[in-house]
Amino acid sequence: MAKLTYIKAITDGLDQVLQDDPKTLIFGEDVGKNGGVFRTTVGLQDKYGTDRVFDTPLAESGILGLSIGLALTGWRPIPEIQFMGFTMEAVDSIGGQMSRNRFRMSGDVSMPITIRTPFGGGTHTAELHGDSLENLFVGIPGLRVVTPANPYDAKGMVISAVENNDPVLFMENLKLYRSMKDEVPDGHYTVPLDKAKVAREGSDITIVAYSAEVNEALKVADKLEKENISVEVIDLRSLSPIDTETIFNSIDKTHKVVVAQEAQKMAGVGAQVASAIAEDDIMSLDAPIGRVSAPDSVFPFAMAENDWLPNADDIEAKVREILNY
Amino acid sequence: MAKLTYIKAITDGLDQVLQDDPKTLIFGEDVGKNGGVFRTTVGLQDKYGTDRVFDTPLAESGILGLSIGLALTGWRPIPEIQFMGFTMEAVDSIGGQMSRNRFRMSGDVSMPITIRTPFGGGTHTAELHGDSLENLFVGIPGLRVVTPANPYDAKGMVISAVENNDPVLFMENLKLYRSMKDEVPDGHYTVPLDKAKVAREGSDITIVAYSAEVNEALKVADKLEKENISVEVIDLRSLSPIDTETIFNSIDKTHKVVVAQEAQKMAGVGAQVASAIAEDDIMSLDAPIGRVSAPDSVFPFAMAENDWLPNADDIEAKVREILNY
Amino acid sequence: MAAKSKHVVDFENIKSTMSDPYKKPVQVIDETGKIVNQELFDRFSDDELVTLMEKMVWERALHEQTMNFSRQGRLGFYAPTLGEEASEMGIAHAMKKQDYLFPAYRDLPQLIQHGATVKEGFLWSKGHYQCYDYVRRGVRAWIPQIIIGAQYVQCAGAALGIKKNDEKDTVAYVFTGDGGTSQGDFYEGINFASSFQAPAVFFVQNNGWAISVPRKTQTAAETLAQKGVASGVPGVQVDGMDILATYLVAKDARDFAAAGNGPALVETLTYRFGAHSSAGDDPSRYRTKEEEKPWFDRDPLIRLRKVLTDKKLWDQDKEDKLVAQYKDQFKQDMKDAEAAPKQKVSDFLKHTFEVPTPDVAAQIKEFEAKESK
Amino acid sequence: MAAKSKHVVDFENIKSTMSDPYKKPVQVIDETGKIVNQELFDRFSDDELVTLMEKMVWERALHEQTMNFSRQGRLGFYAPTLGEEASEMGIAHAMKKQDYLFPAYRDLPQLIQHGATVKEGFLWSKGHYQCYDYVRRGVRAWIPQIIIGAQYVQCAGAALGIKKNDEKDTVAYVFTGDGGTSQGDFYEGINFASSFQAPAVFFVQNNGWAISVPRKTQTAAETLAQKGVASGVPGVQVDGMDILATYLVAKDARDFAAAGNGPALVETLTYRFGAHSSAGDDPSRYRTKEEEKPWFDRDPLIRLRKVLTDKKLWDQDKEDKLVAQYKDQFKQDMKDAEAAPKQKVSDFLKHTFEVPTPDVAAQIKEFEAKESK
Ligand SMILES: Cc1ncc(C[n+]2csc(CCOP(=O)(O)OP(=O)(O)O)c2C)c(N)n1
Ligand SMILES: Cc1ncc(C[n+]2csc(CCOP(=O)(O)OP(=O)(O)O)c2C)c(N)n1
Ligand SMILES: [Mg+2]
Ligand SMILES: [Mg+2]
Repeated sequence: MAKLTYIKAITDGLDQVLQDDPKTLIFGEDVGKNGGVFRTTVGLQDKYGTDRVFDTPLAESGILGLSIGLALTGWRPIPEIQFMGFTMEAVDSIGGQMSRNRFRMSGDVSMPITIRTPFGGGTHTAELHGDSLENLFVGIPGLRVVTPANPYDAKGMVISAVENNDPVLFMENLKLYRSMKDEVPDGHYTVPLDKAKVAREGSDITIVAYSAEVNEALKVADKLEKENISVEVIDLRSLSPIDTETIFNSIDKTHKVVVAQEAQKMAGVGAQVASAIAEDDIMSLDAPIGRVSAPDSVFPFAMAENDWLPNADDIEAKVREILNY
Repeated sequence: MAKLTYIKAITDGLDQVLQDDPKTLIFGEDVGKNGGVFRTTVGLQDKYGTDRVFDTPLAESGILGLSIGLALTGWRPIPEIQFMGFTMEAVDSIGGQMSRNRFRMSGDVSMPITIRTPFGGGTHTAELHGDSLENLFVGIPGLRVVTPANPYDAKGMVISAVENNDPVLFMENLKLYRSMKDEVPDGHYTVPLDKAKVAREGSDITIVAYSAEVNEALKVADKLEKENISVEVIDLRSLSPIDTETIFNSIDKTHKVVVAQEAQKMAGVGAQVASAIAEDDIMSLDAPIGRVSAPDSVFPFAMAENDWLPNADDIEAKVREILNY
Repeated sequence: MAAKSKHVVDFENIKSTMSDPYKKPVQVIDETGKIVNQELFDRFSDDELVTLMEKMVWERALHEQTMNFSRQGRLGFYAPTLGEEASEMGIAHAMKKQDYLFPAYRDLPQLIQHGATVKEGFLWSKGHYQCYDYVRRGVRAWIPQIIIGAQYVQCAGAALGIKKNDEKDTVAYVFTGDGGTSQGDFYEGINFASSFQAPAVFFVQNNGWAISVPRKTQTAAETLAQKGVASGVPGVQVDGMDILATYLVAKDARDFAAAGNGPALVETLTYRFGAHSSAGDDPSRYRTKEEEKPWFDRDPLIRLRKVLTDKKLWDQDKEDKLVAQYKDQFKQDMKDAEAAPKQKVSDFLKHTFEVPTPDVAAQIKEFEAKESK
Repeated sequence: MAAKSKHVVDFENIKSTMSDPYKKPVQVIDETGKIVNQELFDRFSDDELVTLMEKMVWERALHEQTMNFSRQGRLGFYAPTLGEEASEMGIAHAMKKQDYLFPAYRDLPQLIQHGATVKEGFLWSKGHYQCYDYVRRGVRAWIPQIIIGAQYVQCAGAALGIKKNDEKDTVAYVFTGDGGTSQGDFYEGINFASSFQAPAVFFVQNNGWAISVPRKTQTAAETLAQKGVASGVPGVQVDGMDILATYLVAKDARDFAAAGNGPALVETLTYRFGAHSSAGDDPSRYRTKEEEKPWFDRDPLIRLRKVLTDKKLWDQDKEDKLVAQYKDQFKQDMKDAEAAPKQKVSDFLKHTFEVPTPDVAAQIKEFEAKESK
C-alpha cells in the first residue's frame, strides 16, 4: 500500500499490465521518452523498451486504426489520445470499426483495445482540452466507456480495462490527476468495469454522479450530514453501460434522486440515467428527478470556467430543492 | 400544390433556396452531374451551374472544412454527406469547429451551414448506410439537429435550415424518400426548425417520436381509435434542441407517455426526452415513461433489419402496457 | 524570360514536372495482344499464363452471375467488377496465404481468392452474419470495408503487428479506388506504415470513376502513384488491363515490403466497365460512350486470350466450358447462401459485448421470447 | 546486379531518389552572416532590411515578455516562438491585408502582424472571449487553431471562397508544424485546394519537434516540402532561419497562388529553441544539448544583425532601445488585457444559437440571477 495520486495510480496500473502480458502495447503522441504530456506513462518506455511503448505520428485516426490492425494480429493495444477533444478526429475508428467487430464476427473476434484519454474542466487550459465529450461515445454499442473518480479505482479500473476483451474508452479526469491522493494497493487488483459504487451510504436522497462530480457530491453529503440529512452518493464509474441496479436499489431506499454531471445538460449521460429511472423505477420516486450540469453553451473560455462548471454549491442547492419538494 | 414524394419535396426546397439566395452553394460527393446517389439534387447543377452545385473530392472532413472556409468568406454552404455513417469522418468539423464559432465570436460570426445527410433503416443496404447516428450530434451546443417526417415538413424545413444562421444537421430518412407522398405547396414556405408538431391530437396517451417512427405511431393511433383509445402523436422534428413545451402540454392532458425512436435505446434522443419529462413534468404522469427503441446491438446485417427495427406493433404493445399500468 | 528569372522558386516548373517519374505505366502486352516486353513475358510459364487467364475468366463469370442474381433480387449491395479482372486477379495472384488482406467493397474476388468462399461473398452482399466466417476459420483477411479509408489505417496496424510478431515473408495488402485516395485515412495509413517501415503494400485501383465523380476531380496530381511521395513510399503505375504487368509489379511491391524495406504503393490503371453498384447507378448519366469505347477495347481478357490462343494454350470452347462450370458452381453457392439459417436478434445481442450487460441481457430475453413465438 | 535486374520496378531506387528535388533549401545569408546569394540579397532595400530586423526583434521581445508574464502567472496556455522569428516574420511580411490567415496556436506573432492586437493575443492565452474581437473588426484572420489539421481544410474553403468571390490578388494563408503534417486533414486540405486550383498557400514550420516527438518519427519522407506532390502542389524548402530567403520564397508562393496557378507549399527549416508550451514541457527530457547547439548557432537574429551591422544599418544600442520600447508596450497591453470585463456565463449562453432556444433562455435567466448577486 502506498499513498498515490490519481495519475500515479494509473501509471502503476499500466506498469502492471505491461508486466503481466507481453502482448500489451502503449503508444500515442509523446507517450514514449517524454512519458506523456502529463507523465502518465513516465518510465514505462525505459522499463519495457521502445517495442512496447512508443510514439506515433501525430494523427488520431491513424493511432486508433493502428490499434485495430494490431489487435487483429494478436496484440493488446493501449493507445493514448492526448486530450479527449482530439477523439473527434477518430470517431469512425471507435464507432464505425472497433466496437463492431465482435458483432460482425459473431463473438469470435475480440478487440481488446483500451483507449486512454484525459478530459474534464477546471484546469484553465486551452480550448478543446477540457471538454467532457462522453456523449459522443456512450451511445455506441459494443464500446465500454468508463471513468474512475479516485486513485484506487483508477488503478483497478485501468487494469480491468486492459484485461477486458471489449474495446474500452478510459476517461481520465485532468483535474483529479494531481489533486487527489489515496491509499492504493501494490501489485495486481481489479475494479469491475460495469458496477457503480456506493461512494457513501445515506437514506434521505441519492446523488448519482461520476468522475470529479463525485467528489463535489461527497462534499455536499458531508455538509448536509451536519443538518442530519443523510445523502447517498453513487459513483457511476461506467458511463456505458450504466449499472441501473445499483441506482434503483438506492432510490428504492431514498425515493429522491439528483443526477449530477460536469458536462452540459444536453449531453447524454445524466439524461440516460434519468430516463432509466423514469422508465423502470419511477414509482419509487416521490419528487421529480433533479438534474445538475453545466449549462448548454460551448465549454467556455478558460477565465470563465469556474463560473460555468457545476460544483458542490449547485448540487447542494438542487438537493435541497428536491428534498423540499 | 402538387403531390410530391419526400425526396422530391427536398429537391424542391433546395431549388427554392438556390433561386432565392445567390450565395447558397450545394456540394459533396456525386451531387453535381449525377444529382446525388438518391437524386436529391437532380437537375440543380443544370439549372444553377457548376459554380453553385459541384462535386468535391471524396473526403468528408474536407467537405465540412470547406464549408467552414466558405461560410467565413461569405457563402451559405449546403454540403451533403452521402450517408450519415460517413459523418463519423468529420466530427471535429461539426463539433469542434462550426458549432463553436458564434460562441467564439460573441455572436457576431454566423456559420449558416446546412449539412444534409440520409439516415435510417429499413432499406436493406450495406453496413453503416442505415444507422441512426443522431446521438453523436444532439449533445453538441450550437448545432441544430432536425429531421422531417413527411414531404410537407421536408420542404419547409430544408428551406428554414438553409435560411437559418446556425449550423444545422438536416437528417433525411432513407426509407421515406420514395415511400411517402404528400401535398406540398409550390414556392417558398417555411416550417419552424425548433417546434415539435402535434401530428395527431388525442387525449388518452401521448406518443413522442420522430422521423419514420412518427408514421408507425400514427398507424397505432389509427388502430387504437377503433377501440376508442385516443392517442396523441407528437413529431419532434427538432432533435436538438427539443421542444419540451409541446411535449409537456400534451402530457398535462394525457398523463401518459411513450417515447419511440428507431435508434438503439442507449442512443440519446429518447432518453433526453424522458429525462426532461422526469425533471420538469413528472408529477403530471400517472404511469412510468414507456420507451420503444431498437435493442442495444450494432445496427444489424441487412437480412435481420426487419426484426430489429421497432415498428408499429412494438409501439402498440408498449402503449397498451402503459395504458394498463 | 526576364519576368521568369525574377522568381526565386520556379513553382510552375516544379508543378509541371513533379509527376514525370510516375507516368510510365509498366506494360507487358498491349491492347492488341502484342507482347511489348518480351523479357518480362518470358518470365511466365505456359501453366502460369493459363492460370492467370482462368482466374480472369472466373472473375468475369462471377461478375456475370452476380449481375444475374441481382436482377433476380437474390443479392443485396454488390459492386460489379467487369473490366477490372486483370487488376484484381493480377494482384491477388501475388498474395501469399500468410498475408493479411484488407479489401474494400469491390474486392470480393480477391477476398475469395485468399480463402473466403463464394457463399460468404453472397452472404456479405445479402447481409447475413455468416459472411465473416472466413475470419473465424483463420483466413487472414478482414471485412470488405465500407468506410473508405478505414482499411488503410487498419492495414498499417496489421503491418506493424506482423513486424512486431517477427513474421517473415508476410505483408499486409490493402485496396482502395481512385476516389478513396482523397481520404485523410488513406494518407494517414500510408504515412504510419512508412514511419514504422512496416510491410504493407498499398493498392489503388484507379478505375477512372468514384461513382459519378471523375478521377480528375479527386486530385490535381497527375498520377495516384505519386501519392506515396508524401510519406516517402515508392509508388508506380501499371497497366491494370494487363494482368501480366499487374502481377509482376504487385509481386515486386510485395517482395520489396516483405524484405523489410517499408511499404510500397501501386496504382493500377483500369476501368469500371459498368455501373458503380447494383443499387441503381447509371453511368450514362455522367459519362459518354466516347469515353467508354477505348476502355472497352482494352478489355483485359481480350488481350490475354489473344496471346494464349496464338500460343495454342487456349480456345473458345475451353473458355465456354469453364464459364459454364463456374456458373454452375456459383448457382450452388447461392443455394447454399439461401439456405443459411435465419438470423436472430437475440444472437446479435449476445455479441455486443463479450459478456452481455444487464440491459442487453434483458433485451436478449425479450427477443428470445418473441423469436420462439 | 544480376539479382537487381530481376526487378520489374526498382522500388529501392524510386525510394532513395524521390526526395532529391526537394532537398535544396533556398538560402540568402548563411549562419555566419555571409551573403551566399548576392543577386537575391540585392533585391532588398536598406529600409526593408531594417524593417525585417525590427519585426524579428519585436517577435523576440514579445517572446521574452510573454515568458515573463507566464512565470508571473499572468498568462494561460502560450506557445513560445524563440528561434522561429525568421520563419514567422518572413512569411508574415509577404502577407497582404486582404489575405485570409489561418493561424495555429504558435502563430500569434503572424496574427498580430496581420491586424490582431497584442492585447487580444494575451486574452487568447488567458481564455477571454474578447480575444477574437479582431474577427469582428474585419481583420481577415481566423482563430489560432487548437485542433491540428482543422485549419488546413478550412483554409481550402476560404481559398475556394476567394476564388468564387473573384477577389483579385488575394490568397488564404495557413500554418502548421512538422507534426501537423501527419494529420489526415493536412492532406485533405491541400488536396481540396489543389483540386479546385484555389489560391491557398500552405506553410509548414518544421521546427524539428512535435512536443517530444522528433521530425523523423512523423514520416519517412525526407522533406515535408514533397508532401505537396501527393496533390499536385509544388513545394519547396527554405532556410527558415534566414528571413530574407523565407520572405522571398513566401512571396513567390503567394504570387504563384494569387496568379491563379493553384496552391503552393513551403517548408521552413527552423527550430524551437525552448519548450513546446508554457504548460510544463521540458525539452531536456527528450533532446540533447548536442542537438540544440548547432541550431542555437543558426539564430535568425544573429545573422541578420551581423549583415545589418556591417552595413551600418543597425547597432546594439538601437536594438536595446527598441526592445525596451516594445516591452513597455507589451506591459501596457497586458494591463489592458487584465482590465477586460469579467466574462458572464449568461453572455456565452446568448451566443450558443442566433436566437436562444427555450432551454437556453431558461439557463440565461438562471445565470443572470446568480450573476446579479
Ligand atoms: C467514408 C466514405 N465516404 C463515402 C462513401 C460512399 N461511396 C461508396 S463508393 C464511393 C466511390 C468510391 O470510388 P473509388 O474509391 O474510386 O472506388 P470504386 O468504387 O471506383 O472502386 C463512394 C463515394 C463511403 N463508402 N465511405
Ligand atoms: C488534433 C490534435 N492532436 C493533438 C494535439 C496536441 N498537440 C498540440 S501541439 C502538438 C505538437 C505539434 O507539433 P508541430 O505540428 O510540429 O507544431 P509545433 O508545436 O512544433 O509548432 C500536439 C501533439 C492537438 N492540439 N490537436
Ligand atoms: Mg474508382
Ligand atoms: Mg514542430
